[in-house]
Amino acid sequence: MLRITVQKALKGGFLSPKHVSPMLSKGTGDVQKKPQQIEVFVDDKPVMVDPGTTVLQAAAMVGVEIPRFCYHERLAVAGNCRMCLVEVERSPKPVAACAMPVMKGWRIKTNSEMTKKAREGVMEFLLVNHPLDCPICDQGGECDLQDQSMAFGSDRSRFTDIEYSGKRAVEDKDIGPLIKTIMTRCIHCTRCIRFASEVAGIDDLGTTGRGSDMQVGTYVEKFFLSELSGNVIDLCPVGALTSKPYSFAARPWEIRRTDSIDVLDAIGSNIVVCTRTGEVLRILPRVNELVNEEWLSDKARFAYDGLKRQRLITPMLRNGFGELEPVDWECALVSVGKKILKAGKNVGAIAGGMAEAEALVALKDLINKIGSEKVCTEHAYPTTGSGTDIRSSYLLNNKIARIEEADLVLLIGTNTRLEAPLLNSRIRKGYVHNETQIFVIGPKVDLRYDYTHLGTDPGVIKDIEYGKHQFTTVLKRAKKPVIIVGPDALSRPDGAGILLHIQSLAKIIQACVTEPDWWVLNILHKVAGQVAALDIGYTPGTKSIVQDDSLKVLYLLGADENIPCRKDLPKDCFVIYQGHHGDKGACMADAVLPGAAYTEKQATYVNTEGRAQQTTVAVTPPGFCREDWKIIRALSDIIGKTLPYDNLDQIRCRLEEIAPHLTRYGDAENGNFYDVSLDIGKQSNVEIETDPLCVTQNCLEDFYMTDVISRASSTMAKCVSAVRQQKSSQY
Amino acid sequence: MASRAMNLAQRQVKPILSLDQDEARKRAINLYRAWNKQLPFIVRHFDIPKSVEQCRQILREEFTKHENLTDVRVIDMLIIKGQMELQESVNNWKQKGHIMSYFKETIEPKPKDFLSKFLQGVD
Amino acid sequence: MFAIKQIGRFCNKGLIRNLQTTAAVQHDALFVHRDTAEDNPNVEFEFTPENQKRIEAILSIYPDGHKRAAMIPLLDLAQRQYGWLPLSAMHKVADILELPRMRVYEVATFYTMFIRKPIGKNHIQVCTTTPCWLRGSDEILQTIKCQLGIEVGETTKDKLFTLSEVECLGACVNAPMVQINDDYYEDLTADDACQILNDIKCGNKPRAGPRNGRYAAEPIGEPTSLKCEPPGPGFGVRSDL
Amino acid sequence: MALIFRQVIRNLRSPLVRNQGTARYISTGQSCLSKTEKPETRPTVRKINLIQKGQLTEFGQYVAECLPKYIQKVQIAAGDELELLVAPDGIIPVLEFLKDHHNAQFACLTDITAMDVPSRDYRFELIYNLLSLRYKTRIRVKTYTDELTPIESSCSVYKGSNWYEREIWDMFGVFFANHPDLRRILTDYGFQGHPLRKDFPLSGYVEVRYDDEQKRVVIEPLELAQEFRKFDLSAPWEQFPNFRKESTTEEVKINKQ
Repeated sequence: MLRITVQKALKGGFLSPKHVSPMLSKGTGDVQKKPQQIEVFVDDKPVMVDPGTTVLQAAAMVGVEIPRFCYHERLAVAGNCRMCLVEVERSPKPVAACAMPVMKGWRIKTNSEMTKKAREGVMEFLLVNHPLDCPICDQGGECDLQDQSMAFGSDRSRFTDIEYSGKRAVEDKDIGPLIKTIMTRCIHCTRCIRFASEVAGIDDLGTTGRGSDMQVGTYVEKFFLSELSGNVIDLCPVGALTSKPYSFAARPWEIRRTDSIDVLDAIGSNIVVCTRTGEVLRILPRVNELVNEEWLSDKARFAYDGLKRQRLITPMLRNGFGELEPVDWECALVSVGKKILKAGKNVGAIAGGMAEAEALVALKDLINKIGSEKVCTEHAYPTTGSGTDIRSSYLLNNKIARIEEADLVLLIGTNTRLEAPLLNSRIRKGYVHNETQIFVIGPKVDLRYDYTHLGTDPGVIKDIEYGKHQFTTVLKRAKKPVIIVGPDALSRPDGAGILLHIQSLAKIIQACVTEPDWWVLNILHKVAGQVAALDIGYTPGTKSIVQDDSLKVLYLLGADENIPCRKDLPKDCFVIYQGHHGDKGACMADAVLPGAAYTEKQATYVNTEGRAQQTTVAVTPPGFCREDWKIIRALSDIIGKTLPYDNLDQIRCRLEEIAPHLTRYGDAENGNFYDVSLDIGKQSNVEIETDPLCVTQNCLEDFYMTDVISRASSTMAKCVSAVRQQKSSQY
Repeated sequence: MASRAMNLAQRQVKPILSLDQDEARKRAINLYRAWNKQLPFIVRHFDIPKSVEQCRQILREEFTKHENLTDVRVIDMLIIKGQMELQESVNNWKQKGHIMSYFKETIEPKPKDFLSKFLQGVD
Repeated sequence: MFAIKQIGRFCNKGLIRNLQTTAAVQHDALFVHRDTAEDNPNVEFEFTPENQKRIEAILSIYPDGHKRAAMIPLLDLAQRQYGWLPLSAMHKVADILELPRMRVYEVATFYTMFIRKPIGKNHIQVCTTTPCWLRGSDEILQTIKCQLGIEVGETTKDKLFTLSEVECLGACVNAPMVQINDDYYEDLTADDACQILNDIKCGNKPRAGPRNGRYAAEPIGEPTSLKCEPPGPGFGVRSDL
Repeated sequence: MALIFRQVIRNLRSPLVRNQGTARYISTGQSCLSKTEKPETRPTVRKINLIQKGQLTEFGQYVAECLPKYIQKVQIAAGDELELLVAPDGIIPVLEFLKDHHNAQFACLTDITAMDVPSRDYRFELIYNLLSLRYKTRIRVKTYTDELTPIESSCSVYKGSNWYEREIWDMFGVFFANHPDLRRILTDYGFQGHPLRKDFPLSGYVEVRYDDEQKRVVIEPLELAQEFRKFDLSAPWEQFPNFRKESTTEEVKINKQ
């Protein structure tokens, strides 16, 4: 922690970063000439490692996992738990493996008598003050302390002090609606503190007091509010920090884990959905170095209780009294089918932000078969010029993982912290370890790192492009610059102009970049379905629907955010809502077809960098809910325009026909034709207006409830009220 | 017979009952006959709502299910199991439900086409 | 925590298991902040103009990028100015050093010499570690208790004295000793202790240092060693070298 | 070491031991004993009876010499348990020998069981556990077969094997030739399949329920109402590093003439 602030503060000082670099931790700076590897022996197995490798890492290379509590790969080394003590030959004392760099020819003994005894001793000291309340502890069964005391601890206790003075007791802290604290269980590994300070950028946690009175907490009564706060639950090796919504819900051996993808933002974080008896109990992150590392945003982690509330569980039709009345599938499909047949070609469809590629394809095929071309997404994106025809103009081309390598980041009209928390954590990582300079055009929002604000006027982009702004030279000098454009900047009426100018600016900057495969232009989306929808050929924005007076049937595929209201539609327009939550869309619908949420279907999503990933079925859909593409397929049967796919494989084949990258799961297909798209764009003539750039999510309370699932979640509601409460607090 | 089997063991695989296809065939026919003879008694003893003719049809189905088998030992194994079942039926060890399960009356056919699968909610 | 401590006190009488092992007598046993009338974030704290000059001087010692090293001097300055260290002073220091407040809390709670609750004008710290104890620190402590009518960890009603019991202050050679604010009073007897307290009560500042006539830590009477001039280089070395 | 040696000598001298058949071979078994490692002192680890191990080793060699045609391998499992691996054809002669030979007298058949290892050529392993009350020792005889190879019933040797073999027939589908009454013993009449085979699903193929309309029990293909519990008990740290080594079974050398 200290190291980081030091180097940050040094930036403006008399030392240039180059002078400092020898002081920095290894993840920094350019790759220098590779120094010679040195040989060490772990349990007599020889292994060649780079100089500076720690004993623990060297042991991991030969497959020996040294036990540890405080050490974590993604956090700074603390070296305070002492669990990783191992014997090194000819060293009088055991060394702390996590902090000690190996020397040439060291013989490390991870299973010797001394090592075993050291571990046993550390374990004994930890357990002196750790309560033995495993039966009522939520961490029980997935607790590092349990596992390691089982594997490395002594098999009997010498603790007899219980009669005399008892164990240490620490009062619990209230640090918000997500994290439950039982501080007596804390073993002072300080992982949570390091996470808060390094990754989340919220220095609210710390250690107070000293010696046996030391405790981890906030000192003052304050919530630990961050968009990434839930990760400290995973980091905590014991049951001191546990999930509040999941408390006392289940044991880890009872739950079933299903690998899946998060769809509440456009990052596509890899998750594990934990279920028991058809109920989602919690969501955990899954390691994917290319996307989310091992972090997860709070919305993705805790909004799952929204999957149980406000659900549409049965098909409904609006009856004579204007009320939605439950009906069975046959009846619903037949009456919807009749309306569609009657409407002829005057059918339009709007796809929502959480629609998956399968349903999008099925819906588009159906609408096209009827003879209409009006398929659009609810989130606008510039269509004039090259718009959505060329992938490079709507993708995060440089890929999420490489954002942390950037030495200059220009954010335009975006609040990455709330729109894509894990992208923001990458930028922060670069800021902390890599001296990344960050510039912002757009509203001044709290991003948890320092940045230079270049104004809110979109005209600045033009100035930079034409070299009229002094920032141009800074941008051109950068070795690895990226420009990240937010969704709110591009959904403006003059979005096409903004995009065009950013594209040509990116082209100018791209010419100065020597790094291979480094793309300056990066577009960030905020919903999970947008990229797939654009890939498949949906028109972004609902303009074409609103302007159409002859529209007879409007099909909403999970669209709830930016849909036209009843007034804007023709009077006799029949609105069909297909989705999983009763929200705005279902309210105005004449027919409701209940679909499955992302935990209930196997579905393809493409994240903002163009990476196709799939969710899997963790629980069966509740009630009469059906997978979305199947509903559309069944409807096509009813209206006599049967779609040619009956099962998932067949529809995936159809996906592949349209865009082969949609089924290459895990891979991100690169965008291309940057210049072509710019040239096409130049043919159109849209100018930038002077309204200041703004974003929809400004402060943390806007983060929690952004879609139907998180709006239905009571946990997210509690978070919002906690943020408000915190605002009125003095701390 | 066991001694004969022992002697032949060296030659190839050890036979279970029959030494060649013909013998297996003979055993199968014998088993079929025995069942067939027993059917009226089964109908009466178990008091099942089926006629002997219906039972005979089921019996034929059960045998023709395996008509393409050529491996003598597999046939033998099935004959042994068939005999066992017959014994269970003859001795009234079985109950009515066991006999009726041959008819598979309560098993509803799974929907085949997409729409009916969709409406019933089965994959 | 308060509740637990109380339970602890109750239990001690009835010999029931004590829940909290923290030394309850320490003046700063509580390591979380509780808003009180005297100590809450709304309490005004501002460094005096002289102290602001001192802050500048302190900060100038540390190179850029290491300004946070000035945290302890600044906290000490705040404590000297205010008498003790209120939360708002910590916030002030955090603002000056541009650090998260938590980093200041960590330091302020770690060091026992930062006193985070109201305290009397004179802080009497009686050393009771073994050398002092062997030389009669119990008696000193008892005398002070009687004289002031307070127990360890308490403050007199006139807010003049706060009594605490501390571990070794590094003056064992002059045991027994007490520290009052910044001054060490050493080689005490019970009478000395009374006299010192009375002096302070009268508003005088008694002379710090040993009370038995010694100048510092030399032997009583005359020196027993190192009496002659120090020998020059080459002393005790073989002549042939 | 010397202590054990002394004890062995003392045992040899005692009249009790001198008459015991299995103990007769100890005199030559000393070389084997002296090679073994130091005695186990840890309280939580089962102590291996080295004397008995020596006796069993000798006895195993003796049986293998007596029946060279049938015994394929002799091994000591779990420290001090003698196992004879026998060709399927030889199971009856071996059992007869073990039961009737004066130096064996394994007159009690404690158990017959089987094990299914689908990857093997002969997927089933049959395991006969015998007890000699006379000599207070146990022995295990193992043989092998597959789904279609009959194995000779041991009912002619041990009357008690009747139900054990019925159980194996029922659970694994191993056919025992010349069994007096080979029929199912545990499963329901009309049950299809052999439940202890590894390829038999944990949930079975059919479910049985009482049908109110039919007023009888019906048997239907399975539609699971409850999902399985999947236990994920992985921790990155090895819980029992002492058991990292391979199996404790050691082979006993047979002198083949």
